[in-house]
Amino acid sequence: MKLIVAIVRPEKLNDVLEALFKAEVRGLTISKVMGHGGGTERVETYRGTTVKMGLYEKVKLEIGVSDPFVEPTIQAILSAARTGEVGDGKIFVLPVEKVIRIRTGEEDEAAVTPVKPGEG
Amino acid sequence: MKLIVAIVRPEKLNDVLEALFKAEVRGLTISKVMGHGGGTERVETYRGTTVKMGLYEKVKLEIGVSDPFVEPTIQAILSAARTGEVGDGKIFVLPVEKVIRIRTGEEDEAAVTPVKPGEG
Amino acid sequence: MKLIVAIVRPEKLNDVLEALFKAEVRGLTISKVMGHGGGTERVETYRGTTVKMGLYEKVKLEIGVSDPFVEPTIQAILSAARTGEVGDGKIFVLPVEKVIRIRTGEEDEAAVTPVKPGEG
Amino acid sequence: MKKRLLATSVFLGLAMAEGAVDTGVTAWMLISTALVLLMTPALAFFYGGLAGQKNVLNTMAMSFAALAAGGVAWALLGYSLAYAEGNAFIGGLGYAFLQGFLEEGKMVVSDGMPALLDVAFQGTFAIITAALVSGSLVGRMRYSAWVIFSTLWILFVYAPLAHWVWGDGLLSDALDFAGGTVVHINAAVAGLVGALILGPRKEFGRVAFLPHNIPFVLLGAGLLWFGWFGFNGGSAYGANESAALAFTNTFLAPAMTALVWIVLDYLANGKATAVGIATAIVVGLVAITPAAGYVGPLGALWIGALAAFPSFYFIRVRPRLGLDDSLDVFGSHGLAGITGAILTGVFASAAWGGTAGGLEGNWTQVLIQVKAVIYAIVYSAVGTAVLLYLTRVFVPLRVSEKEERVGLDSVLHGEEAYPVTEGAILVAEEGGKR
Amino acid sequence: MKKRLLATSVFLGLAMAEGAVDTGVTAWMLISTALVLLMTPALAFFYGGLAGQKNVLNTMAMSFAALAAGGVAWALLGYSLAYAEGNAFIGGLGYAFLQGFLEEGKMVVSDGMPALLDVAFQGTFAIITAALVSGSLVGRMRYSAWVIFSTLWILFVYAPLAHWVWGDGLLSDALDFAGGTVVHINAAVAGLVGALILGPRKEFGRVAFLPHNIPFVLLGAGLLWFGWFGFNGGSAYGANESAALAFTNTFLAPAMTALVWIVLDYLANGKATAVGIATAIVVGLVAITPAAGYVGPLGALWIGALAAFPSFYFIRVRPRLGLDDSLDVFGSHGLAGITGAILTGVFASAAWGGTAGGLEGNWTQVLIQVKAVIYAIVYSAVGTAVLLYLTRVFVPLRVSEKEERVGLDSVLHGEEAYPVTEGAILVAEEGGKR
Amino acid sequence: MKKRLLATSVFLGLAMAEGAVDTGVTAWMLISTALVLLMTPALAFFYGGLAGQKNVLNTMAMSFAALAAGGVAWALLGYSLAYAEGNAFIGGLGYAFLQGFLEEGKMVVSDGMPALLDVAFQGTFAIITAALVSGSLVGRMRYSAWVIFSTLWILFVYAPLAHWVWGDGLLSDALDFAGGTVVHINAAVAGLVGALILGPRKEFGRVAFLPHNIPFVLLGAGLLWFGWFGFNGGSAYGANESAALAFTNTFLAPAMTALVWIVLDYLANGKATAVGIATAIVVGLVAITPAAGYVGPLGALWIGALAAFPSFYFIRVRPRLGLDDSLDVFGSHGLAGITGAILTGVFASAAWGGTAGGLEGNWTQVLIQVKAVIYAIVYSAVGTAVLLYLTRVFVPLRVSEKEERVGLDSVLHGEEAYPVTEGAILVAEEGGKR
Ligand SMILES: Nc1ncnc2c1ncn2[C@@H]1O[C@H](COP(=O)(O)OP(=O)(O)O)[C@@H](O)[C@H]1O
Ligand SMILES: Nc1ncnc2c1ncn2[C@@H]1O[C@H](COP(=O)(O)OP(=O)(O)O)[C@@H](O)[C@H]1O
Ligand SMILES: Nc1ncnc2c1ncn2[C@@H]1O[C@H](COP(=O)(O)OP(=O)(O)O)[C@@H](O)[C@H]1O
Repeated sequence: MKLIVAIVRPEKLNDVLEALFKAEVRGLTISKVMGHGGGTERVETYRGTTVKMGLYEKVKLEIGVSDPFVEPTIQAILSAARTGEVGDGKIFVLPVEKVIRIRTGEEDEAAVTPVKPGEG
Repeated sequence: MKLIVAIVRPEKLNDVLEALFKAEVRGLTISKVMGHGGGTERVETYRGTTVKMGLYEKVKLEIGVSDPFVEPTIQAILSAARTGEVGDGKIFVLPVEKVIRIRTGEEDEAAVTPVKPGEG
Repeated sequence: MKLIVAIVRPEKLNDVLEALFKAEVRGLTISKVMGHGGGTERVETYRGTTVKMGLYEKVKLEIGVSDPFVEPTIQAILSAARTGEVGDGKIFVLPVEKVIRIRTGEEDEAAVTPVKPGEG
Repeated sequence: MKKRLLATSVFLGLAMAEGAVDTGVTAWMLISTALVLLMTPALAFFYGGLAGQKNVLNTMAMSFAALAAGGVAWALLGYSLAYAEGNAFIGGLGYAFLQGFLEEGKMVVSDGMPALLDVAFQGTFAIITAALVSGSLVGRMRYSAWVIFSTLWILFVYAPLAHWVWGDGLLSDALDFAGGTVVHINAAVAGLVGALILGPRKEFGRVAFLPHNIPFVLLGAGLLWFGWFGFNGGSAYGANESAALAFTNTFLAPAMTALVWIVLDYLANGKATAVGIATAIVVGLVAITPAAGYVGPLGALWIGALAAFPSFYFIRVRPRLGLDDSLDVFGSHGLAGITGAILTGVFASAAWGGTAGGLEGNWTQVLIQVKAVIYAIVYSAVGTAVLLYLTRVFVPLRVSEKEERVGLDSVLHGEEAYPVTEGAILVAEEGGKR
Repeated sequence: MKKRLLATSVFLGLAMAEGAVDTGVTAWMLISTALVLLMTPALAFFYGGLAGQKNVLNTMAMSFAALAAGGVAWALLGYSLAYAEGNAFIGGLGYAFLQGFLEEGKMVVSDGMPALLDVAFQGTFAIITAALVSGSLVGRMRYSAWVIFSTLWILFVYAPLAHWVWGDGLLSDALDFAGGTVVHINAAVAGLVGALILGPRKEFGRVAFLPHNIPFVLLGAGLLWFGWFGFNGGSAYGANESAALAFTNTFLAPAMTALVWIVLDYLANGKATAVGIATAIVVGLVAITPAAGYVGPLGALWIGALAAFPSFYFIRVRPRLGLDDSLDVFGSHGLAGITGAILTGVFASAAWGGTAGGLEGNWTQVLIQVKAVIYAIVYSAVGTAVLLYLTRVFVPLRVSEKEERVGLDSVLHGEEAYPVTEGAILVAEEGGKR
Repeated sequence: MKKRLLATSVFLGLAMAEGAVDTGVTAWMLISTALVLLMTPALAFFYGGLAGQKNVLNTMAMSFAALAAGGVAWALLGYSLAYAEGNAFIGGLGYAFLQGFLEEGKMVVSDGMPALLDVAFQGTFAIITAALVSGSLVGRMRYSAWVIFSTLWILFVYAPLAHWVWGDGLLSDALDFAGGTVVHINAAVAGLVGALILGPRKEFGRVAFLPHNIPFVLLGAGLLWFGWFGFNGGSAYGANESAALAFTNTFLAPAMTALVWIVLDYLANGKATAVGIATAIVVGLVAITPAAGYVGPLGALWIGALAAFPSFYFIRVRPRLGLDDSLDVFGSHGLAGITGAILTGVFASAAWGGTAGGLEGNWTQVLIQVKAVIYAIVYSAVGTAVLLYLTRVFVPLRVSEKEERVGLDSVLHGEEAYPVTEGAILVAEEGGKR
């Protein structure tokens, strides 16, 4: 089991979701984050206060996958999130010791296998 | 040391916090996230624009615990966060190499042992 | 490769960013989180509804670094984020199996080495 | 035509010819009408700010429904039921379908202003009254049920009560300058009854329902105060001494209520809350409404001060009574309305407003006020209950527990107040170019 | 001076002496002017709420630019081009640079009010019209281009058209009480042409553009309605029967439109949307604008009801036509303006408003209305295109694709609507004390 | 009674009988009062939007405190100190406790309107002036200290200064149509002195204080402009030529200031900021305030244009001067007030406003204006300092450094502007049903 953490551009999120869907990755969690990297800074001015904004809006995806899904997931993200310009983001693969589905208590592989619809 | 990452329903957060409190787990960090899983999609319409919203609001808890606390923490979350309907969320247990309490520089076990009150 | 996850006070973020910059750590991702720890609770009253707020605003930094950078990064955070009062936060060091730079597909060390400016 | 109209002109000793427009009076009544109309969007913000994140639009849309369906129903029928010649209980159909405002090919003028304008002026009162009721019901009511119920309620609860008090009906001896009884007590009782019939939100008492945006609450309060100058000042039906008195009292009373509330809040919590200040402004405005043109300015300050107490303490304990009057309509509008109605009888001043009150020796007026309050409470309670049960025949009143949890904005309106674009996938329809 | 002014006084049979101020009329025109001015910030909120998170300030600043540059240009030249004596196509320079409002050391009074006030009153119309246009262009236009274009547009598209209809120009037989043609059709056509010339946003059709704050949309709609009472009511140029009629119709029509829209929304989506209600209010207000003082109150209800249909259905399909009229100016203001203009000819009533319409046998009026609509569309389309191409000579009209993606608030204004303080690093400047 | 009142009627050559209400005048003064009252909630939004996320409610509640305590204090005592017969320095107690507005059992009418209304009209000026001061102090002042200080300030700084200028006091030869000196210079100097006495926020100069919601700033600016028409237009005390002139100038000047500001912003930053446009509108409104009824419309445009410069450049450098005038009250209201006061002496026109200014040869007027400015600055500075030190005897003026860091909404009001429901745990109280 791995946890794949990907930082991508917000405007690429929908493409990434679509690519993951095609790769049959269903479960994932996303959050709004701000990223700092090799990019330039924006300057903003509010009355006499001038500030440098070194942070850009990004979206973080966290995807728990069983080992055979790691490569396809990475490939899906890479293909959908890339623009080629600085700021495209990073993918981290973290080891996971255990995954549990809260609804059923199922563990590991079983916990990340999709189920029939309902409210998610 | 482990980092327990749990995705739960926002409306269950208070119950989870209470259960963790009873399990004597004090330190934790939460964030608002959006989750995609086996659930159905909502349709929203803004004038002529119709969109499918496949994401639901969830809350993520991150809890650094020493090994003896792993099981009680998981049990507390499982018991408090379960509704039995699709969308209850997941728990991930990640290995941690080191924990440091910034205030004191204490490491590992000492870093996650609660202290006397003050502003937190 | 490690992922350093640090929870710090929002008002210390700029100092932390500056310290990391001096330590030549460039890439990082931050998010707004709420933390619960050893601190006291706030009471708020909205008409007849009185609530205890046990959560304080914090900022989470996630920094993927190659091994030689782990110690300098931790030291930079510790020195910049400490106030000595309860609530200063924690640092977690997590093992990482792989890091990929989305823009180029570079992996691991290469993926976290800074590049020439552009939009980030 | 309306008692209020006649009363005012007689009081001022005017013998204004039917048929001559007074441009000053007309100007004031025009702008007053616009001011009162603005109160309903203002209320939408006051209520919407107090609502939780998932019910913001539903809460606001309830007020806007009153502007739509309620406004049309009022014009076509409600105005007539309130103000056309009828009996002591209800008006006739003389103005139904907007008839009766043209005579000999010219617009009827009455007491210095075109009579048609009164349909709009009074309509804005009917609308805000219905919108007020919604504050007790938010978070669980089905929108279709609300649209139907609120429209019926304007026709069969509001209009008759307006007739009783202002239309030469059975409470025409009560003093109610701008609607303390007709508007505020009426709305609050309806809200209370509605809250009881609907029952509390499923998570009431277990989960904290917090306001989602307190600046909106303050915006609502500020705009309500602004609009209320038309509500009370316009109820003088003239740009005269009575209007100036009503206006000045509408300036003084809420200032005093807010001051007292700040002190009570400090004493109780050690802190003056912003929601408290906004609430106090509304409470003071409600309390001065029946009294505005009848009491002197010192009387207004007293009424403002005294009205703070019942509302302040009731709102504090209300949630612990197990009563889910979601946004405290009864605590604000009901109690302040009752306090104001009774104190109008106490502080009314012959020199300022034409009628002596208790302090000037005429304690009977207080009894008349109490009677009117009781009649209004009973009528409003019964009428509201009947109409809610009637509505239930056609549509369920409440959403399901799960829908409550998901939030009414999404479930009933298919929208979110602050839409999230992350993960929003455009739906392509056939023939659509993407 | 203005036809509208003359027409009104003649209709009322008044023979008001030049030189005598009527305080009631003046009071009403003062407040009406303030109300119409408020409509532009209100529109900024209506549009700003509909805009995405990254273009909020730019969207709002476009409206505020009309208040700044547009207001000044109007006062110095536009008013004169519209209302000074000239020919059938354009006014003269008699009022240019604010000359002509003093005579023998006293302020000129005309029809009961100081003539200077008309510059401000009419100015607020010019401003809101230009601001309306921006709704079609947001999300891609360069701010400097907008400031230049909108100022020219007020002078050379709006002012001549106002002259044609209200300034004794070539459309002076058309009925346009408060600006259905001059304001709404004109703005909507300009927006449409602008959207076509600029082309769609780069991500149009691929990404969902969602409103960022729907309460702001409702606030905008509420304040627009409030201001519109001055827009329509003030266009009577008196505090009289005509004003009361225009006012009451402005109350009735949008209520009816909103009610019909709620029903249409239910039928189409199973849900009444809040954005829909806000849109409907604007649509109803637009539709009643040309008719306000010419039709009776039942006519107003009919116009309100009928106007819902074209706008409702067009707005639903618009995005699928590949037309990036970003905030549906054409769907709301264009179609409702056309519907209203034509129905004014149908429902005009001699008894209520002085002119008979089709239903009273005078079908010619409908033809006159259609003619005016066509002239306005053609003039506005051509004029707008010319001015946009002219502006392009000096500055590019659009931002780059990357700037669009980053967001115009940041790129064009160096600000964010809701600034993020995390990571904002104060820039020390030399000599600055930190 | 008030100099302003008398002056106006004399100028217009009216000999209005005491005792006769003019409905047009009364209508205009009623609505003007409502408009000025709205300015304080509007200011709460202007300031609240500029405040940081943790001090929003505190910032707004400071303005609302002026509406509560300030309004009551004004009615009971302040009005009398300003306008009752007294000496050159302060008014008497003739109107204290709202006495003196009834005579022979009837409401006193003066210059066409009920005299009581003037308490409310002038009260709204006192309130907004106190509220303006708060902008310099936000982010560190204890709320109880503010409530006490601002109330005393209205009584002992504002009221005397109003008396000097408008109450036949020692500056009665200065031209100050609607309060450039009494309101804006006064408030700005008080703010400056207050900021110096309190000292800067602890993190000032180290942390970037950014606005939290710029749409709120624009909403505030829009509503302020709207309300200002009552502020300036109502100060004519009539619905006449003077009101129309003041009104039109209030339309023209801020438009011009905003236009110039956009250009200056472009030149300085390459970008026109939205905060800048909002600021410019306020600056233009302030600058035209003393001049509104005294200068012609071209003069108003000049004043609007010229006023942009000092404010624009001062606000740019202010943070680097180490001066924590948190929301730039001095830069906006102080400098524009001074500029406006002096330019009133320059541009005053006998034909338009009754008094010749420098350009018409009467340069003495400029000296009179300068004298009034200096007197006002000195009195305001000294009075403010005295009252702040007096307040400090009873309560500390500032919160602690830690409280500043946590945020004043939470510390002083026990609330958050946008409450977070995550982790909010309902507190059960005894006897409470959960
Ligand atoms: N070492 C890192 N640790 C965590 N997040 C990072 C790291 N480096 C980059 N990121 C995230 O990825 C985003 C893009 O990185 P950046 O260096 O700007 O561009 P690129 O990856 O194209 O070289 C950043 O905004 C940040 O959110
Ligand atoms: N593989 C996964 N990786 C990360 N988060 C997941 C994953 N699967 C589910 N989640 C999170 O858990 C939530 C609930 O999951 P879902 O599959 O909808 O329901 P259930 O766990 O009850 O089957 C999702 O909304 C998402 O936030
Ligand atoms: N065990 C933990 N797991 C995750 N986050 C924690 C943990 N303990 C503390 N935190 C985070 O660190 C913050 C500060 O911790 P706290 O215990 O209040 O103070 P301190 O570290 O100074 O003793 C908390 O608000 C929370 O966000």
